[in-house]
Order: sequence, then structure tokens, then C-alpha cells
Amino acid sequence: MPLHKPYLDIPGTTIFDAEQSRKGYWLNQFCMSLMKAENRERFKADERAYLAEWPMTDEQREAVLARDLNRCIAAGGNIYFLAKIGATDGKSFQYMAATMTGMTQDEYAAMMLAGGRSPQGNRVIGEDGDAQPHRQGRAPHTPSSST
Amino acid sequence: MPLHKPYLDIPGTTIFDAEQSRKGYWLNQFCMSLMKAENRERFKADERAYLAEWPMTDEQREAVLARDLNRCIAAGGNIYFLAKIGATDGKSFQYMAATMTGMTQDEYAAMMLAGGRSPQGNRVIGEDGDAQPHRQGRAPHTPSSST
Amino acid sequence: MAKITASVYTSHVPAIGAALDLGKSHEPYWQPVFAGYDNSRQWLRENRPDVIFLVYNDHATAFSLELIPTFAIGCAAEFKPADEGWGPRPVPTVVGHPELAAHIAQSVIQDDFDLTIVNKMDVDHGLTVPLSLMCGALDPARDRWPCAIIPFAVNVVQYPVPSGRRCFMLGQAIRRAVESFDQPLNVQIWGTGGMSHQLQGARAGLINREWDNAFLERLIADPEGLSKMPHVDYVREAGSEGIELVMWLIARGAMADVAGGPAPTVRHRFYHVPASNTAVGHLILENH
Amino acid sequence: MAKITASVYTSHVPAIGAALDLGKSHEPYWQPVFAGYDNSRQWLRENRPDVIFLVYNDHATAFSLELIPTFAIGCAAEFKPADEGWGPRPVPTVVGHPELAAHIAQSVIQDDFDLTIVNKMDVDHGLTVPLSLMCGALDPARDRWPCAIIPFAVNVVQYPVPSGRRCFMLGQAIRRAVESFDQPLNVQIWGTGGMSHQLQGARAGLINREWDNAFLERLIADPEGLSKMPHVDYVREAGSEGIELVMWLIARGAMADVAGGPAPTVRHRFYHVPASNTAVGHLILENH
Ligand SMILES: [Fe+3]
Ligand SMILES: [Fe+3]
Repeated sequence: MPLHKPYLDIPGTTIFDAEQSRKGYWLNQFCMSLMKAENRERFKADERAYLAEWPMTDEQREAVLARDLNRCIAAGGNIYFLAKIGATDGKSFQYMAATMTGMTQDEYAAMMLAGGRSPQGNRVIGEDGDAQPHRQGRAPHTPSSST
Repeated sequence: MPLHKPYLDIPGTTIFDAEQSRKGYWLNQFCMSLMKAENRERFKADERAYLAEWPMTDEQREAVLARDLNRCIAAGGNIYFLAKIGATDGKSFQYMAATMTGMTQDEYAAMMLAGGRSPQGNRVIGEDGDAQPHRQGRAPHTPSSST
Repeated sequence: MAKITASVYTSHVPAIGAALDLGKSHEPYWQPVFAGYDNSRQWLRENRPDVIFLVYNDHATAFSLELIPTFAIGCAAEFKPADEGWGPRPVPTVVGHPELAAHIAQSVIQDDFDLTIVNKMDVDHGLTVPLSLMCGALDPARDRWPCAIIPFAVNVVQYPVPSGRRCFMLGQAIRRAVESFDQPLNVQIWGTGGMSHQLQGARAGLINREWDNAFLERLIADPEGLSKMPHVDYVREAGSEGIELVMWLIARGAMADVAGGPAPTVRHRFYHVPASNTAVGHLILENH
Repeated sequence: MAKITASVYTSHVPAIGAALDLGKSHEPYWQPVFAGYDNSRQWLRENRPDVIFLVYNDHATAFSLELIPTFAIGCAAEFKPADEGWGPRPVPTVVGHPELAAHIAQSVIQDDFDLTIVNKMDVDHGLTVPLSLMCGALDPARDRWPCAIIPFAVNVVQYPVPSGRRCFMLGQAIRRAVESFDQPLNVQIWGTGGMSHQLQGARAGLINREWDNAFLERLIADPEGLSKMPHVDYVREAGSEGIELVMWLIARGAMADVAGGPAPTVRHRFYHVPASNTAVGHLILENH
């Protein structure tokens, strides 16, 4: 696809464009199904069985089971759809956001109270902000243990 | 609504604009429900009871019961929706079209085979074509008796 | 690079589909209609595209009054023939081209066309009858349509429908989008609906042979001028459902000459009255 | 003749709705957020319109990936608050204005905006949180919103979303449409979403206070220039969900000064960080 994608050089950011949407179609439609209480119950009762009903990739299913939102997004998930998994789990959106950043929820909440993450160093891949890929492995915060 | 409606002076023609659509909303949605076999059965079993389930006007219900498509259109119906009533009745579209013109189906079919209705005299209300209001009451053809 | 090689224009009268499905195509009433497409079927066999971008309108089938998109592009992998009240037509499932469809959607939305993206939709006679006319009778189970098809549904049921000019400009944007796709696809664009017909009221059965033929003439030679014709002229001259013809301007706008290329070749032209309530018109234009 | 008397701009953070619904608005975390709207609630009581044209986006609630309209106008008589996974928000049903909505739809489609007309739709926090912020807590059974509301949903979830320029032009078309309606209605137009926030990936939590305040500044004084800002600037500077701010340009485009009238009066301006993951921005502009 030769369409210009000027957003590819933004660190830690996946734009939900037509290509991502095609890739994540069934993953996102699975999430959408969790808007119905009876589907939430069935999912909670047997996650693997429920996921098997959807024509998703194995990677998408594993990413959902692991509640690894970054993997879900890489596999075509969109955060507004993925948020319905968190709602099913009874987790707050801030909790979900924190899990994508390698911070605990408390650390993330503290960062927000202090004014949020700075755009400084986080505008273009290759700068040295805290959202840069090369700083994700060795973040000062230990990843949350509760998933 | 002061939007310009340059089509109001065309004889025998009702444009399905926003106003007609609002007026005919439930009439048309009732028609749409006939796309499902179980609804067609229920409608056929008791037309009045089925119509009573829809928040239509009495005029709309009576027009449907009478299979008077011109009345249905005046009440906000659109022909693509209304056609589903004919399909439920097992009538052809040409049959339905004929009923709106005061012709029998045979007369209408003969007109179509002969090249269709001429636009001559039927472009503007006040001309003297066969679709003009003043010629509807005293059409040379007697209306079809089978409704 | 993908390329639009030809455009096809045709009426999509439901009774034509029924005649074909019921094996009536050789009856005296229908024979002249289908004969008008004999050359076209041959042409399509010889000029089989990879993708058909098929412009049509939904007739209160996939879209009720709950939701009416002005322009809807089908991005799904497949589209099932709709049950329009007599069961689905016995024709093959329509296989889409999600990748090109998504590309076109992305491109023309960035070009300020406010499309609705549709990933689930049944397709009615507006889409399947043109395919049947151009491909002949096919077995729903054994056969397949000759190529991938991108359904593009235009609202011509509830007013206001998009203007001829808007449709013509959209065609131009679609051509730009197709040409920026980086796979070497042969793409045809089809415009369907019309010609003159009126399905409602005391004026039902209106046919305007003269106007229809002038429309075909201008579509070939002066599409830009034709695109300026106001809706009311379509309705007054070609009947309330004659407005479907605005969709032909989308296909025409996608041809090379509109962007400064050479004029297209008229490969086929056909006109016949009647098919049920409708005048049948058909045109094939080739790019070079 | 109907008239647009004012425009209101505000974030629509779901956590704000939850805080209000759970009676947390006086907690230290939330108090500053709601305090920023004290004057606005008073202003709305004193300047109650007949209709609010409320621009917002659906967050995978009414629209899944099955069907994604770029612009959808709600023409129904009422719209129910959606169940977004925790049950519907306990707020009154939204009463529409079918007549004005249909009029605006008709007018702007004729102005070449390819709207999707919606007659059945539940509305999510994108629409109800701004109402709650401006009206305070209301009882879903006993109370009503102060006026009729026309929901106008913009796709900002799947790219490409409409450009800022397209949104700004649409606002101008909406103003023309409103002014051609022949009932003497007092209409406000609200633009919602934003300000800077990112809800995904390693960059989640991004806030750009400087950029947000420059945006507010330009929205007031140079909306035409602001409308030319490309999407990528929103994303890079204000986070991936900061793109919601393009919707503010629809409301801004509908103000009188854009059509040569006098500059609007800034009745209120407010900015606060954070509400959950988001920077809250708010502005009231009055026409004369
Ligand atoms: Fe048609
Ligand atoms: Fe939002």
C-alpha cells in the first residue's frame, strides 16, 4: 500500500488505519461481542472456548488470554474495542493504560497527576523520551505483576 | 421547511425526501419487517393484529389493508419498501405498478410493450398527459378489481 | 500499479434476474434483452479484469431507514446475495477485494469524500443482475464470478441523493486511488441502474427513449457537461427512479479522458424497451 | 429563521461521567474538573437553547467495524444512553429534533457532504458526558435534558478520519442549513472530545499542555489557519486520541465570524490536567 503514512515514525503509537483494521477485524469484533452480558459470562466461564468461536489468529487469541494489550494492538486491535476486555475483567481504563507502558497503575496514576507524559523526546522515533522503543526494555518502572 | 423542492410540480410523482421519510418511517419499517419469513406468516395470519404492533397512523394501516399503494405513498411510504407487501402477497412488481395507475395489469403491460408511458404532457402539473391529476378520475381504463 | 481499463454501464432491473433464474431468457419477451448482452459476455471473457468496482444502489435491502449511507464501500472478503423477499438469487457468493477496497476508502476519504466503510453487507439485485447480464447464468455452488468485486452502494432512495457533479468528482477520486495501489491489477468500474423508469404513482411506467439516448450520447462525449444536470431533470424526464442514472457518472468520472487522457473507445451500446417497468440501457467504454 | 447563537467545546472523558454517576464529583481529584464547569452550568441555564447540535464520536459502541460512517446525523425522535459494558449511564434519554435534523441533512448533502442518516442509535459517553458537565447530575427518570439534541457522530476511530479542513467546511455548511430553517429556533453547536491524550501503547498518558493551550488560542482567533493542520500533527503532539479535536472545528466553522460576521465573545475558558488519562479543555464562544 503506497498511501503515505506519515505517522509511522511516532514512537509507541499504532495508528488504526485501514490496514490495521483489516488485520484486527475479528479480534475487534470479538471485543465488541463483550458488550452483551451473556457473552461476557460465556467468555469468563471458558475464555479459550469462547475465543475459539471467532476466526482470529492464534497470536490474537494468545494476546487476549495474556491480557497483553500491546500485543493485541500489534495484531490489529484498537483500544476502544480492547477496552471491553478490561471492562469484562472489571479493570479501570487507567489500569489498562498502565499495563501498556510497563508501569504499575500507581506509577501511571502518579505520572498523570504530575501532568502526564511529556511529549519531549517522544515525538519521533530515535529521540530519547520515555516512550521510545529502546527505553521500553529497561524502563525505571518494573512492569505490573497483576495481569 | 424552506428547502427548495423543484420536484413538486411533477404530476403523479412523490419524491421520497426527508419530510416524506419522517412521515413514513414506521410504515416503511413495517414493510421492511416483511423481509423475514416468520413476519410474513404472522402478517398473513392476522393483518390487523400485525399492523397494530407498529406505531403507524390509522391512515397508514388502512392504506396497507386496502393495498392502496398511492395512499401508502401519500402517507410517507416508499415504493422499494412497499414492494415487500406485494412480494408477501405473491404479486409481481408490474401488478403493483399497474394498481397505482388505474389500469389493469394487462393494460399496463401492453402500455409498457408499446414503449411505456410517454413523458409528453406528463412533465409538469397542468399539462394534459395521462398521468395528470385531472385525468385520474376519468381514465379510459377501469381500475383493476383484484386488490 | 493498478489501472482502470474499462467501464461498463447497465440497467439492473430485478425482473431480468428473475427471468434468468427461472430459465425464461429465451422467451420472446426476454430474448431481445439478453441478446443485447451477447457481445458483452464475449467481451468480458476476453477482457477479464482482476477486480470490478461495482457501483449500484441498495433497494431497501441491506439498508432500511435505520441507517442510510450516501456512499458505502464494501471492504469485506465476501458478500452474500440478499433475500429480497423471494429467497436469495441462486448466484455465486460475491468475493470482495478487501485490500484494494480499503486502499480506495482510505484514499478517497482523504480526498474529502465522506464514505461509510462496510464490512458486512448482503448485496441485492442492483449488484447481482449486472453481473448476471455480463456473465450469464452461473451455478451458485459450482461456479464463481469471474473476478473479485468491490460493492459500492449509493443512496438513491431517500432524497437528497448525491448530485451528478458529486458522483462525477467521486469517480475521478476513485481513479486516483486505484492508480496509487501498488499491485498490477486490471480494474473495471461499472455503473448500474436506470435507464428511464418510474415505479410509483399515476406516472408509473414512464419511459423516455429520446432522453435516454441523449443521455448515452452525452455520457460518452460530454460527461462533464452531463454531470451538471440537476436531479429534477432526471425525475421529470426519466421518471422518479431514473435518478439511479447519477451512478453512471461515478464510473464515467473514473475514465482516463476525464483526467486528460485519450477518449475511450465505445465497445458496445445497446438500448431496449421494456424490461418489466424499465428501459434497459447498456454501454461499454474502454481505456487505452 | 433558526440561528446558531453559541458554540461550546469540551472534552468528553468517560471517567468524568463515572465520577458524576458515582457521586465522586466533590472528591479532591474531581473537584477541580467540575469546578471548571460551574460558570458554564450557570451560563447554560441563562442561555438555554431550543436545540443543541452535538458533535461527538462513537467509541466502538453504536458502530462496530461492520459499518463505519465518516459523518452520521441522528434524525430520530430519541436516543438511548448506550450500555458501554457497565450498563447505561443513569442519565435522561436524549430527545432529538427530527425536523431540524432532517432539514440539516438534506441541506448539507446537497452541499456535497456525504452524510449517513441514522434513525436508530444509542449514544455513548462522547455525547452524554458533555451534557452532564454542562447540566450537572440529572435523574434519569424525573429529569430531562434542557432541550432537544441532534447527535452528530464523526469517525475518529479508524483512519483516515475526516481532515480538519473538511470538518471546518462542514461546520460552515451546517450554519447555512440552520439559517435556512424556517422556525425561530435558538441553536447551539457543541464540539467535543480531546484535548491531548493517548490511550494506547508505550506512549499512553501523553499530555501536551502547551500545544493544547495554543490550540484553544488558535481555535478562538485563527480557526481557518488551524483547520489546515494535518492529522499527523495532532497525533504527534496531542497523542493518538488527541485527533478527536478535529471535531471542534465543525462547531467552530458554524460560527458567524467564519461567514464574515463579527468575532465571537469568549464567555468561558478552562483547562485542567488530568481527568483519568486526559487533558480537559473547555471553551464557550457566543455569537452576537
Ligand atoms: Fe434499481
Ligand atoms: Fe472520546
